[in-house]
Amino acid sequence: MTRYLLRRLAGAALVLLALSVLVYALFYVVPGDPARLACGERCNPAQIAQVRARLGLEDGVLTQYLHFLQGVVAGRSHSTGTALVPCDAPCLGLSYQTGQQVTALILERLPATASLALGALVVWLLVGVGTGLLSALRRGGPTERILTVLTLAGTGTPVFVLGLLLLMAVCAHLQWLPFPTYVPLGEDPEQWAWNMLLPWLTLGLFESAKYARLTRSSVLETLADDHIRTFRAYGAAERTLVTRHALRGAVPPVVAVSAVDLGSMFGGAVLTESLFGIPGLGRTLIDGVRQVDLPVVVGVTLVMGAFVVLAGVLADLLHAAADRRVVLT
Amino acid sequence: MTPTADPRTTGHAPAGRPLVEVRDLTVEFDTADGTVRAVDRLSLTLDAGRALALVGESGSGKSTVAAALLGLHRGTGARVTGTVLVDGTDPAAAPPAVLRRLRGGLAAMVFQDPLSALDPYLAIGDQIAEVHRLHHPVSRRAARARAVEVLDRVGIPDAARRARSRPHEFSGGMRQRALLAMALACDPRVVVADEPTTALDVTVQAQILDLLHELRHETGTALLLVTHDVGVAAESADEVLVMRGGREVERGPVGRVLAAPAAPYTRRLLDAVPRLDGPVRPPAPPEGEPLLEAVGLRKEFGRGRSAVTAVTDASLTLRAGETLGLVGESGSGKTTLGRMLVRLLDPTGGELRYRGEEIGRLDERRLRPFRRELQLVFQDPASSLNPRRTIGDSIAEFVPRGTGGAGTRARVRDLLDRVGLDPDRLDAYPHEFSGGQRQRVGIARALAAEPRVIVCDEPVSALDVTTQAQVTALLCDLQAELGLGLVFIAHDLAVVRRVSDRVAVMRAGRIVEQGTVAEVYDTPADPYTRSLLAAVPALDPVLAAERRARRARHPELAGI
Amino acid sequence: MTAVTDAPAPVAGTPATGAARQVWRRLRTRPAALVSAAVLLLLIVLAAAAPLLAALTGQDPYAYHDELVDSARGGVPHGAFGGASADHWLGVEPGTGRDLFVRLLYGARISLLVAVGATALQILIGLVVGLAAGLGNRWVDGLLGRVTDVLVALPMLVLAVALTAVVPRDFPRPLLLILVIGLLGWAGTSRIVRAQTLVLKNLDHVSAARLAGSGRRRTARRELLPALAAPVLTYAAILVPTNIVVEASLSFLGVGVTPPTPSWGQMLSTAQTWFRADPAYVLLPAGSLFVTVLASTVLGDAVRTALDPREASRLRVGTAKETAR
Amino acid sequence: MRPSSALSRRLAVAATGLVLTTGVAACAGPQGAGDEAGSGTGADAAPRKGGTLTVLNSEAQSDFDPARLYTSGGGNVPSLVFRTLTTRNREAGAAGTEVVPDLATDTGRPNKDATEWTYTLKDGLKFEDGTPITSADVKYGIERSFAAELSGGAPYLRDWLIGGDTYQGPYKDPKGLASIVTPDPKTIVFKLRKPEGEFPFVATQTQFAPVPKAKDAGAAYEEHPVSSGPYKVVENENDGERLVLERNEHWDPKTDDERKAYPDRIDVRSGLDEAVVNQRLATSAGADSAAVTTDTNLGPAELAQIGSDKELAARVGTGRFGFTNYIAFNPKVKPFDNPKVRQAISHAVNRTSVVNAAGGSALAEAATTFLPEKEAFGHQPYDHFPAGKTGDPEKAKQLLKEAGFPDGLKVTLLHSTAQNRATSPEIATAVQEALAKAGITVELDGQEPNSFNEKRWSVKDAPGFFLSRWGADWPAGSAFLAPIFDGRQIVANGSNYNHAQLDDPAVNREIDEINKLTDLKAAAPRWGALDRKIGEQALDVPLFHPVYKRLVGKDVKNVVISDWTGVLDISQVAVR
Repeated sequence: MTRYLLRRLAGAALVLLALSVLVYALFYVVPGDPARLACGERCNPAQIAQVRARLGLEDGVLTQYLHFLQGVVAGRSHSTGTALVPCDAPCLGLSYQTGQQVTALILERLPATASLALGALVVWLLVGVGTGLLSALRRGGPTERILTVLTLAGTGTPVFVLGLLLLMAVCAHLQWLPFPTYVPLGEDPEQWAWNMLLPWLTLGLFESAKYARLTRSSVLETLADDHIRTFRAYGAAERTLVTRHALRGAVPPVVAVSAVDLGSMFGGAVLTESLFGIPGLGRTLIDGVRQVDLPVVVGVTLVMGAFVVLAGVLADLLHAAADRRVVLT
Repeated sequence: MTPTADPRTTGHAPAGRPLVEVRDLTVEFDTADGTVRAVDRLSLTLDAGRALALVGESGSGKSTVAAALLGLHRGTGARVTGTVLVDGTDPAAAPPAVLRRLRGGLAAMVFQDPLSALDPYLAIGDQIAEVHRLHHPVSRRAARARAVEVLDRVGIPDAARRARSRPHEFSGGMRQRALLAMALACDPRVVVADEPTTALDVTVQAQILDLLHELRHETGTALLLVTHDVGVAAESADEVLVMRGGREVERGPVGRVLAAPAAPYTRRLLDAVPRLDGPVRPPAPPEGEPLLEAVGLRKEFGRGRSAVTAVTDASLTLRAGETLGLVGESGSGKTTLGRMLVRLLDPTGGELRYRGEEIGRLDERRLRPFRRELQLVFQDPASSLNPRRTIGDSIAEFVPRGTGGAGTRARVRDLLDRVGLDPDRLDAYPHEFSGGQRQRVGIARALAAEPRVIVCDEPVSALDVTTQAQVTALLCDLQAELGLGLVFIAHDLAVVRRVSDRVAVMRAGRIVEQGTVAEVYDTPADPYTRSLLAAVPALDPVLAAERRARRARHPELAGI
Repeated sequence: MTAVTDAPAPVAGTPATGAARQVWRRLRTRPAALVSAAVLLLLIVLAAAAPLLAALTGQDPYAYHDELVDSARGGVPHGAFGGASADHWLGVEPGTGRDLFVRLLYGARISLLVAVGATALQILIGLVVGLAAGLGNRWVDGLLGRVTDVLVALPMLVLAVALTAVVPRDFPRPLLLILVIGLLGWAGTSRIVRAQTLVLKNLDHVSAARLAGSGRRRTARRELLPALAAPVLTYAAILVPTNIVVEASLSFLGVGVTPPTPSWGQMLSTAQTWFRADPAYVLLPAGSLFVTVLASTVLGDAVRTALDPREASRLRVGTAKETAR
Repeated sequence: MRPSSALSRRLAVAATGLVLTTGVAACAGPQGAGDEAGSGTGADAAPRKGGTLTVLNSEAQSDFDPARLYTSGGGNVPSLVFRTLTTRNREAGAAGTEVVPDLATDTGRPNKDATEWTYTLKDGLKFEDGTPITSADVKYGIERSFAAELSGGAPYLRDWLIGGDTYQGPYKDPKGLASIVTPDPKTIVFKLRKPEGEFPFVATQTQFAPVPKAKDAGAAYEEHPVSSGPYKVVENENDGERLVLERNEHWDPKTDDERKAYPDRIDVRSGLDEAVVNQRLATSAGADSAAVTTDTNLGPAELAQIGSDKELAARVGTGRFGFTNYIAFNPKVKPFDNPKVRQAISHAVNRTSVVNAAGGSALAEAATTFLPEKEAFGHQPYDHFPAGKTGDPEKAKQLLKEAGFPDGLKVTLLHSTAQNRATSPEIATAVQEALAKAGITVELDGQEPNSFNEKRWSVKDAPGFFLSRWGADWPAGSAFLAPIFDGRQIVANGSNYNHAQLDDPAVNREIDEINKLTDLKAAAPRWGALDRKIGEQALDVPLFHPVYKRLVGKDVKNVVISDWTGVLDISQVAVR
């Protein structure tokens, strides 16, 4: 188990290393001069050169990258003009544009993304899994047909379309909810929840379609399994078969896929965040890309990648926990 | 064992009426290819405490009958007509509550594959407790105690602790015991066992059959045993009903039917069953040249600490015109050894010589000249042929090049004819053939390469017994005719005995005994060989009882 | 030889000849699948005939109609339903007065072209990588596995945004979109192909091919590729709607085709501010996208179920990676 | 050239091209009917002190350092904290374009040729900690802005002060800048390289705010800049995303005629989506009823909604900032070297389509002159190459024929992909469509905002034909014409704004002459005449001047919108 974890984590580190190299290489060819952008408008060449030197852009890409690695592993310090400000490991550098520490920036943006992802998780576990279960229970009947159509409709709707339609219906026509504004949880928990409701619903319902299908097919697959026949042959009622035995078969895939989805959502749901104006990691990254803000892009990409990779490990662990037959090697 | 020995004779069945009564049962399914009549006007009766074996080859409808007893066809779209009464209850018509009482409470089913028949996510004890509570209004705790009790009864050591294990933590035999315990936990009046030992090794099979016998003796439960293996029926049943194509062929006391079969099909069936006392091959031909020699062959899978040794220190010699039988239970390494012999697997160590030349370490390119000389006939005729290619195409690939298109085609037709298939069917696809026919295609394909050595890896174990006999006969004929060296791998000692000149017995990756058929079967030197031989079911119920007694007296023969 | 007495038994695996017929037979009984196929067919015909229909309605997708919008009110179209009229069947675009019906049709061309092209590329790369990983030794498999991991860990939409910025503007945009989506989205395909290859290569008939002395490449071509066709094609059926959404998402983020070329995602992107003032403008591209993705999902599902009912549910899970959220 | 106050943030957004921030339009939006009201709302009741003013913004005040801010007073919120030598006259309309004294007793005393400017500080000026403000603090504040770490300010000090081009700031060069002299704690003198009659305008910029050397923390100073104005920073979270300002007890209203400072507390919340800002202002619920925005304009879709709601329309403030959106030509690139080609394009442009693309007539006014239509700029009307309301393709075709392109022309137009309705695809396609009617096929080259700016600001790589725009750093002709048409302002290695790369000795001479005038009233008409004259060369096609419309909360009073900034002045707003 420990060996497994170590091996997976080493693999994850390798993937992240490759990821950072890739992003550095890619951004090296992206047009746009970060020094000029950071300098502001109407900078003269001398000033741009000074900024370039301060940002360390005069070094070769390799040197820059090694400095970055050094920052991650051992920390480094940056000049503010009057003093050197230490940036402790894992230091992801300073934003070219705002001079803010990227680590701080990420920590600041993470709560918004996390509250979106976790709320959506609740929605898809309730709605998605519930729908899947219900349609498995009522298989062959009209309920299942209606649910199947709804689920397919869900699969067929891009998240931003779903969000727009929800906005139109819930806010504009019915006026049930205010237009969503992100309020940090720490500031006003009640407002936070009300304002996140629509984003949660949007992302959660969008994902629900997938989970409904997953749950339904897992349940049906399990219902076709021999051990269900055993309990049927021993007089168990159909409902017991679904709720006690077949649902259990749906738990490992749902848990595993949820972990993976949650991981990639913790890295930011770009479209949902931008639609609802949630200041999360996804928007931070897109902004970073557009502003040629390499430290931000690399930092956020690494954090996103780490979430995805770790979610993969977590998914395997949860899968193994939910299904004891799975042996981790 | 007699009905009166049953403490619960106050059942619903009126006195004098059988416990299970089936009259004119017909079951039909609709499939994409039309209606299939799986059971055709079958009738049977089973009295309390008695044991009836339904024997038949695949597709005979025997399992369908078993399912009908518990009403398992309800809601599946199958059409069931005729009368079925289990202790007075009609499983096809009973209201759901009554049906649920019948299932498990009156008749408990023991399924074939013990791994898939148990819920993989629940502890075994909980599953048994759950089933127990379905029929007995007791507390959770009491049900769990009962589960431990029955697990202990079926011989699970340390039952209280093992009750918390999940199915995958049990061995195959233990799982089958657990299934029996589940049946036991419900106190049924009849146990319906559907191929309960088919997935098990022969020694484990013997243990389970012994246990079944013991339990029945103790509780007086009736038994309906569904099996394809006449030997199993002989071991366990009082009466036997031979089925074919959904119909009854013959019915009678087991001793009578086995000793003096009335129906021609039963006779053919019995003739086809390989026996340990059946005829052996004529004495081996004079010593031919050594074709294939293995010296200390070894195979490991994986590396480092997770490495698993599948075969170790395997040495054998195969001569032209000779058949070497390789027997062992599942996991003994016989298939791995067989595949190393034809270099489908690379040996980790040891030497492999073909006609004096070392081929164990040749790479794929240098191996190419030898490839066609060493052929393999696979166990599963369904997966060994590419379903997307005609059989003619599959065979032609093995015909040495340079024969020319027309020549190749003629050669393929020739080969098909040689293995007893219609040469005109060379453009047919594998799914258009039966299992036995496909195995013949597999043999034709091996022959097409004009090999000197053929390794047959369980070539008949997926086939029905009558087909088995035909295919083994074909192999023997071909070998004699072509002077091939044949390695015949099987788990069935009787089959190996019938075809081999010499036999090697494998256990846990090692060859534990090697010698002529006479040496190994008549005077086995290794205790493992002895226990294997002791576990083979006999076709004579009297003999079976004797051997059961002997096994009971000498647990070391069974206690593997 | 002795006569063969045992009867043919049903068999696992579907031969090529029977597959098409079998799929058709199963599809025929599913009205939803047939309707979806009809909708898609209609859409393809409409998209292909877009210039013809434009000529028929007398509308140009790029022509401005300043008189049709209310300049004093932010450029909202005059009249109800987004300015729908006999000339402009589905109304006009706010701010420009361009005809929405014709723009929707032209947008369909981009959506379908990019989705199908990207799917083809994903399948191609996925096949090559998956086969190489499945057949190669430990090192090749490990290396390709890590490469796939990196790809999966990459935030695809964001990287696509960066990539489109790198490429010169005169590079044809639809081709660029195909390349970007194709090059970044093959991980799912390669994982499926690898898994299938690992199963297939241990099948007896593949081993048998070695006994005939055929080399690896020949074995891959003759034994593996035909067997991979079914799972890969069914996976492609899932990828097409996914890619339609990805294309729309990229256009939504502003890195799709160059204006004034219409695409659904770009229309939605500009429409999102208008959903109160001019709901028709939002609903048209949203509805088109919805119907297209729904129809191709239903059809893909049906084909997959028809080909292999048991495999269907497992493949679904593999799509999680490409989701654009 | 950088627009003032709130707008600067707005443009920063546009420049960095946050396609995403556009979000969705107002949700539970306004209903009803009505028309656009004037700028001042709630004027009936006299404004009183007290209460909390909430500011809802999309962009965070991430640079809160006087050295790094570009505009006059640093825009709106910073001007509550930073006082400068001079400042904007905080009055509505044209009066608001004047410069007035702030820390200084007057707007500056020039020597004869306007190369030396002297200021005297008022009495009783104090920092938030009670220490008196001296001329050395002003000098130090200016010197810091030369440090590379604190880049971002306007270039005028570097260009105008003697030695400014080489000075590296006080961290590297503690001796300071010799061209700023502080003979005593009250007096400060600036020595310039050449005459600059508009120096008082430059002295409104935040670089002229005093910074106590003892409190300077370099780049970290922005976390808590020391206040010289009516409010001090008590909270600064997430790099300026949440700011709370409270009264600075050491600010003496007697020394400050401009800032009214009615509210007790200013609560700035940014990072909001623009649609959210507008929606919250429209709803005006709770604290939002006392809210304004300093960076978010109403968009066309929102206007379409508001159009029919009297109550809401009354809360819309409308303003015009000195700003021009135009098509730029680079005559160094063929075929734009040919004046007839440039004229043909001028004739062909359909300004109705362009204005619609920019958000309709309520948000944009068609422009035929380069200078904004305001007296302060000395605007003189002209339309040298009339295109009518919807373009004159016939005239254009004829000119093209004369230019040697009888079969039409194929050209590429560079624009940005930002959704700013200024240099964005909507405008570009409107131009493309109009030119097509004149036989000119336009290929669009849409670039991410960064590379777009780099291209158009590059002397070497600038294409021949692109969208551009210009906003005045202060409301006078020089801030508009000098950077765009002065041949000596062509910057080879930095950002060049003289897109036409015009280096006409006559134009250069006239610019120098007007710059010597310290009487701005006299200078204005000469700028207007110069604009009209340059216009004849068809070096650009003016397209439109934007109009800014912003909502305020229900309880907001005393909304003052000057022609300098075009948006409400936060220092005048009252919430009681």
